[in-house]
Amino acid sequence: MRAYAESLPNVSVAKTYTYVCSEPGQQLIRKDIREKKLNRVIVAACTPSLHEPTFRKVLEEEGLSPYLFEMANIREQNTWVHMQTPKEALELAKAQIRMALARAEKLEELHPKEVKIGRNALIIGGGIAGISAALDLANAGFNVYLIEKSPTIGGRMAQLDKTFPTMDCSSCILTPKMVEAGRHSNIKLVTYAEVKDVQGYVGNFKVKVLKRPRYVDEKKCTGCDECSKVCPVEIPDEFNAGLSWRKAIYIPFPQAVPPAYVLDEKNCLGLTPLACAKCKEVCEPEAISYDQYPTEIDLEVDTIIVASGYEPYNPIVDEEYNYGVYQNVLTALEMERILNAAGPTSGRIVRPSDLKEPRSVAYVQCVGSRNERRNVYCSRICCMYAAKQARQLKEKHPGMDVYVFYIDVRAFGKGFEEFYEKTCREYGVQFIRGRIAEIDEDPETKNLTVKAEDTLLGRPVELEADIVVLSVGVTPGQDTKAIQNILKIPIGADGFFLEAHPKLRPVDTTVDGIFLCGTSAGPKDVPDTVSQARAAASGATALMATGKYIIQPYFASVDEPLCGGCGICLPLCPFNAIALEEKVAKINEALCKGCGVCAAACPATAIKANHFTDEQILSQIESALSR
Amino acid sequence: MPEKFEPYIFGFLCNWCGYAGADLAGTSRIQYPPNLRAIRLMCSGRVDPAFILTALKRGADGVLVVGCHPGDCHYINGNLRTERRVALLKKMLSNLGLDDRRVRLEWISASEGEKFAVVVREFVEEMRALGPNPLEGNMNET
Amino acid sequence: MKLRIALEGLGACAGCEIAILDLHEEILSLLEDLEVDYAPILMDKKILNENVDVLLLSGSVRNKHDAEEAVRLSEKAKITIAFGSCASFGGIPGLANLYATRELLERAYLTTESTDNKEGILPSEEVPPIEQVIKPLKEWVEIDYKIPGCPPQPKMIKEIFQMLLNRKPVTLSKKTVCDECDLKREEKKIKRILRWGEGEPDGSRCLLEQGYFCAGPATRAGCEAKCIAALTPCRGCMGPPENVTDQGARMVSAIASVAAVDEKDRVDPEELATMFKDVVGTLCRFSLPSSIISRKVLERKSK
Amino acid sequence: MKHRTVTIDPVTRIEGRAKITIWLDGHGDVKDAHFIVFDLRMFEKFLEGRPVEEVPQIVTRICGICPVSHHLASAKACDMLFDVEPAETGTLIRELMHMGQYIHSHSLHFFFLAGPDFFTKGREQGLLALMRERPDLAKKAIQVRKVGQKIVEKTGGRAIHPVTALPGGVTKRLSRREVEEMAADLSSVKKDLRELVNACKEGLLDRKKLTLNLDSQRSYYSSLLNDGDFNLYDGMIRIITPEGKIAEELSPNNYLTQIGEHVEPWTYMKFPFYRKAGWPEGAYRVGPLARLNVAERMPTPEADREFNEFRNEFGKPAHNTLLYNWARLIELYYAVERAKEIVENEKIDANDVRRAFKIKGGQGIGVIEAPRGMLIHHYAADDEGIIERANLIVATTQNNTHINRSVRDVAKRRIESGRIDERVLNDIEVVVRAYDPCLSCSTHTSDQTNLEVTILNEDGEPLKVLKR
Repeated sequence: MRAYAESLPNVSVAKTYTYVCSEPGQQLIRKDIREKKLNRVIVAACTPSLHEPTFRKVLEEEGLSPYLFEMANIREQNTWVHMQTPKEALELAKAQIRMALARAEKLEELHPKEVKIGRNALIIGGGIAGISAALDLANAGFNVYLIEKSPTIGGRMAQLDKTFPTMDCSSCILTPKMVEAGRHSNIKLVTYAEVKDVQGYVGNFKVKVLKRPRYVDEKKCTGCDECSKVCPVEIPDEFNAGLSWRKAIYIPFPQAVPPAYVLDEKNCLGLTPLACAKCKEVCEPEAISYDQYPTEIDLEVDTIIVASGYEPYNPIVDEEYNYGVYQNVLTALEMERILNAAGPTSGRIVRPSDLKEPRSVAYVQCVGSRNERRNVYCSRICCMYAAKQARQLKEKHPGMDVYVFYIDVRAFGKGFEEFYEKTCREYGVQFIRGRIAEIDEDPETKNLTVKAEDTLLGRPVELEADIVVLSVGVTPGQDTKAIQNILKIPIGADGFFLEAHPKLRPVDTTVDGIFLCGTSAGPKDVPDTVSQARAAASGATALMATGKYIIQPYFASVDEPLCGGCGICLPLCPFNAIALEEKVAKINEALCKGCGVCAAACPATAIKANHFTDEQILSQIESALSR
Repeated sequence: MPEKFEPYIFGFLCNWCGYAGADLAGTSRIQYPPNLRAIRLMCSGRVDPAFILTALKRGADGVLVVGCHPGDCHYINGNLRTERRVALLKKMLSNLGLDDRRVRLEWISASEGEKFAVVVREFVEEMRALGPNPLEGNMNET
Repeated sequence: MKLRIALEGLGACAGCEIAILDLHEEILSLLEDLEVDYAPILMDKKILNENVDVLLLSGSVRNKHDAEEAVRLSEKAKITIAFGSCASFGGIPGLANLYATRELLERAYLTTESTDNKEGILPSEEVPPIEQVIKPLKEWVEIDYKIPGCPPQPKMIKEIFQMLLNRKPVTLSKKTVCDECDLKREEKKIKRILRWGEGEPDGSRCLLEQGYFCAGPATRAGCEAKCIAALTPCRGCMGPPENVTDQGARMVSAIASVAAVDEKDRVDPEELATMFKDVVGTLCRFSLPSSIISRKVLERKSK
Repeated sequence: MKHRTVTIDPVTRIEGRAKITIWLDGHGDVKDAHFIVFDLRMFEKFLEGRPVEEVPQIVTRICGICPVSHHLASAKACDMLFDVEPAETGTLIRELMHMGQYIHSHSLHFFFLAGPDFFTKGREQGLLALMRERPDLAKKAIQVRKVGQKIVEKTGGRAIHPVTALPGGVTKRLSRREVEEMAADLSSVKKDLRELVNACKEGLLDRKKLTLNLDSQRSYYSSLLNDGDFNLYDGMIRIITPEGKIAEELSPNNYLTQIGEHVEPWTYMKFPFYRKAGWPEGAYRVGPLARLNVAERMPTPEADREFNEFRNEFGKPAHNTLLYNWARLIELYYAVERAKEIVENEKIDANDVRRAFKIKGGQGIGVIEAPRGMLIHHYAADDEGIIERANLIVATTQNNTHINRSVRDVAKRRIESGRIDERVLNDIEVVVRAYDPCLSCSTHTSDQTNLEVTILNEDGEPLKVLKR
């Protein structure tokens, strides 16, 4: 083998060594590079995925480009798999060395590229995920722009009454975080605003944010509520899941951050021309101004964290539940608001049809989840929130009958199983395994009859309930598609953003410098959301902390005089690294990951896949099949 | 009678799945015939039909392209691009009078060492049955 | 001293020579600096027995006579130019490579419906024997430049003559037809390949994006994208761009790569292949003889 | 048969794309002569497997001089195959394209190639001679041809190998501006044409004796005809006897019933004939002379005037081969006049350029009058619209028999008892050129044949080789 290798043209020295990856083995290479003035090194040994980095380092330290190194994998892909055919294995090994040499001859001097990266992060979404990530980054000394679509941060968690399995009050733990985020000197909060466009790449994102007019000066507003009192418009209150009313000028909830009112332009009687203007008349601090317009804010950021949240499943499409038809069929979020002391009923449990206290409540699990027709995935939170709400109902009214119809109970988290067990055993909530067939309403009493099959006992069940609560699942946020188009990050089959790798890079996206967290990436509960948010913050920190960012030189490049600007390559790039400028494709090196799909497709061969060039590959093919 | 015909197979393996699967076959000591000469590319999406044609022209009796399973591509969908290229190329090869079984696309993940060995074994047998590549420059011709 | 040139067409259609004539009155001024030593189309032949500066050879080598003629003439020229796509890449006559010589001759002289040939005569006396395979001219003689086009456009011809007159190397645009095409490009995502003439194309948008196969992306610039301007997709007559060996393979790669792969409108690979009714005849129409696999091969029976 | 055994390597010792071999008998008189065409490209075969709608663009490459004829004959065959009536304006554009080609092709032949035989003096002939001796005429000739090519480019997308015709019409409509440009060009060319034609006619008449005496072939003639009217784009096939009587009038779709092709082993060009008369008696001629012999009148005024003058002068049918040149001039008039009529048609820039078609199987036959004569394209396709069989009968092929006969007859006149008159080469060339044999169409390559004449003795040994 050694003699064969040495006999090949351009080979100035060939040596054998038992463990060439060991320190003495590396020394051997160093010595030859220095003494024999080598400009290419080939190691025929194990798979490059083990020691390619080791040997590259040797070259680099000897002043050669680390990419002038090539390995012939004669172990994993030869001797270990061709043990019975030593003669043929030897021939193959020779071919592998020829191929490595053919490639090495064509290798080009490449150097990793360094780009500068600053200290600014953009976070899209001001729920618990966005807030947690923002605080971590801000505390680490980075500048954060926290963009929230609604008038206040807080997100879905602000609507929750208590959180499982600890039963702590949701707003009690959330509000301090909101306030902290609102006050932090490193966090610039931009509410009532949306990201409209993002261009560029890690270390150089150019962001356009559209801020909608609030018509109320956040700094001047004292929250006195005088404006709201005089406002003649009443519309369903989103915060209370539509169970109460709010005015056109309002504050979403008392703990809102920023703690300022907002004029809901869509529902106001009219600003142009001014139709009512009562609120302005009563505003003592003169915080209200009708002359506000949407403003565009340009930001330059280095990293982006997506925390755009989720949308509760809307069961109106499922006929069997008659949600929206029968008044006493509620969603779990509506029940959450009813349970809340600051909610529409001030925590008194009543049913919507007659505002009477229910004697029995039935929960229907997996609404919109684990269903071929809707969403196949498990929404992960419904089992536990149903158990939690059931327990809350029992706490308030121990005599109430509470049933939960389930497929199976998934109590996988820390303390979940214990919580579920206790809810059954100590609180007497009845869990019935079975999917419901239909819900009927008595038109007079508005009482409901739930028909189901108990699949454990194998017999039909029919029971009366004053309220049926649908445990609705988690679905992708309304803005997911829009954000995908802006950030060019992929969405999975379930409609949520896709992580770069489900296990090893769970908060990265395929675009460098853009991270995911919370329910924008899939259903999860508060603790998981927060840990993921902090993981995303850590990912962004790791990028920004050193002030520089290394790009592998595998990126593709365009030989411009050859490019006709056909645009074939553009849609192929999964990272949107290619753009057409003046009928010439331009590749953004920082976005390119070096897969080479564009080079293979370029009909003019104008695109070169560095380190995997046509020349290199073709010479490998030629040498493989020649003797 | 000439000696038993041993087909040459040229392989294009993607770094993340095919190549890793081949390595796993190695570490698991799963044996397969020594007729494959393979190179590593970052993604099966780098496989240019011209490479496959060149390998055939230079005498490869079969060409094996290995990528990640759909949905697992390290680069999202490079494998799907190549899937379509290979399908169209196969039609072109048939038009040109070559048996399109000479080009084979397989999805083999990094954990499928066994599958890698099986695929190579099967492909070599198939090509053995098919006989030498009839193109000029076939190295198996005397 | 005037530049002395010679023109000769081998097996071809004479379109390349007509293309020179299509310089119209500009020929007159060209002739002030240029002496046509030998050009059957323009003038009665003199025997080319002296050296000329430039020989423009068009057409393909279909028979032994063409081959010898190419060799004989190029020996007398300082610069030999493969003029037009037949000489450069094989051209449309190269599609004959999809058939065996016997099949070609039998169709032409025996089985065509109007042919009356009970004796089964195939021309074989006094005529030069046919070459089995069409190859580009460079396989026969050493070529200094390839001038693509079926035929080369007069504007390009004029530029080439200017370069030759200035004793400069002949250089052409290395870009593709897309560079010269004015249709607007939106997104290349192909859901289906339409036959030419199916449906009503939008005359302002890239034809490929509308599902009409257009070889422009893998075809060298220089034709001014005239076909596309006449609302007809490119069929690749300018041959492959400078660095491309196999125009058909490039087009296979490009088209297949932009076939839709999103969840919603995914083009099945097999379906994609069936959308093309004639892969080689469409994608390699002008360049089969210079493609990697340049002719039809027959699988041998296994021994 | 002895001469056939003589091996003369036909390749190394000749210069041209075709060669002529003359056999002498024991007395040194001409026994036979062959006009041997070397090249072949076999489109008939490799059209198989191509989608029907692609064929009009492929067959243009049969000929770079008359690509429009192939393009349109093919498109007509495709119309029939896909059962689609071409759009009205589309048909006008096609015919206009065809007239553009006639202007180019006929002026190329007459002013650049054949004509100078008659009105230049030098030994060197062709365009260069015309430029030297009559630069004024040369410039005008170039202008006339340019106008033709410009029309082809506007209607066909490109001047050479146009692309716009497809089943059901053409792809591109004409803009008003394009129509006006063409109208202006055609008006200006009419004046130039008159001047050129007069000069040519003088030349022709000057050498009237030569013109009429050099060669005469009593033959059948065949061309398209529309109710007795001369027509280049469409019509019925009429075949007339050497006496000028109508032998046959048939729909192009029935061409196979009356047209057969004979094969000889010594040339790649076939020999079509009129079946009822049989081979070789039924060999017929096509092209300008045939069209004028077959036609009863010309439908445009100036052409008709010229036509009547021609007929009065030479009778019907006119058999003198050199009158092909004269006939070509008359057709040039027609092409300019007809083109003008079309551009003045108010529908020429309408939107109605193409009709939708459905892909299907079937047969399609398209026949058109190419500049050099009748051109037949015939395809059969499968249900997916893929060509299964193609048959092409091109213009010059149909003159093959008579080109051979003309060569033989001229040779007989110039070679007697072993005495070879050196003028034989010149005369053969003049007569062959009259046919304007487009050998690229009929298998071959360049428009201009370069002749080498090999004269063999009775033992088949080369006696003399004449070249130019």
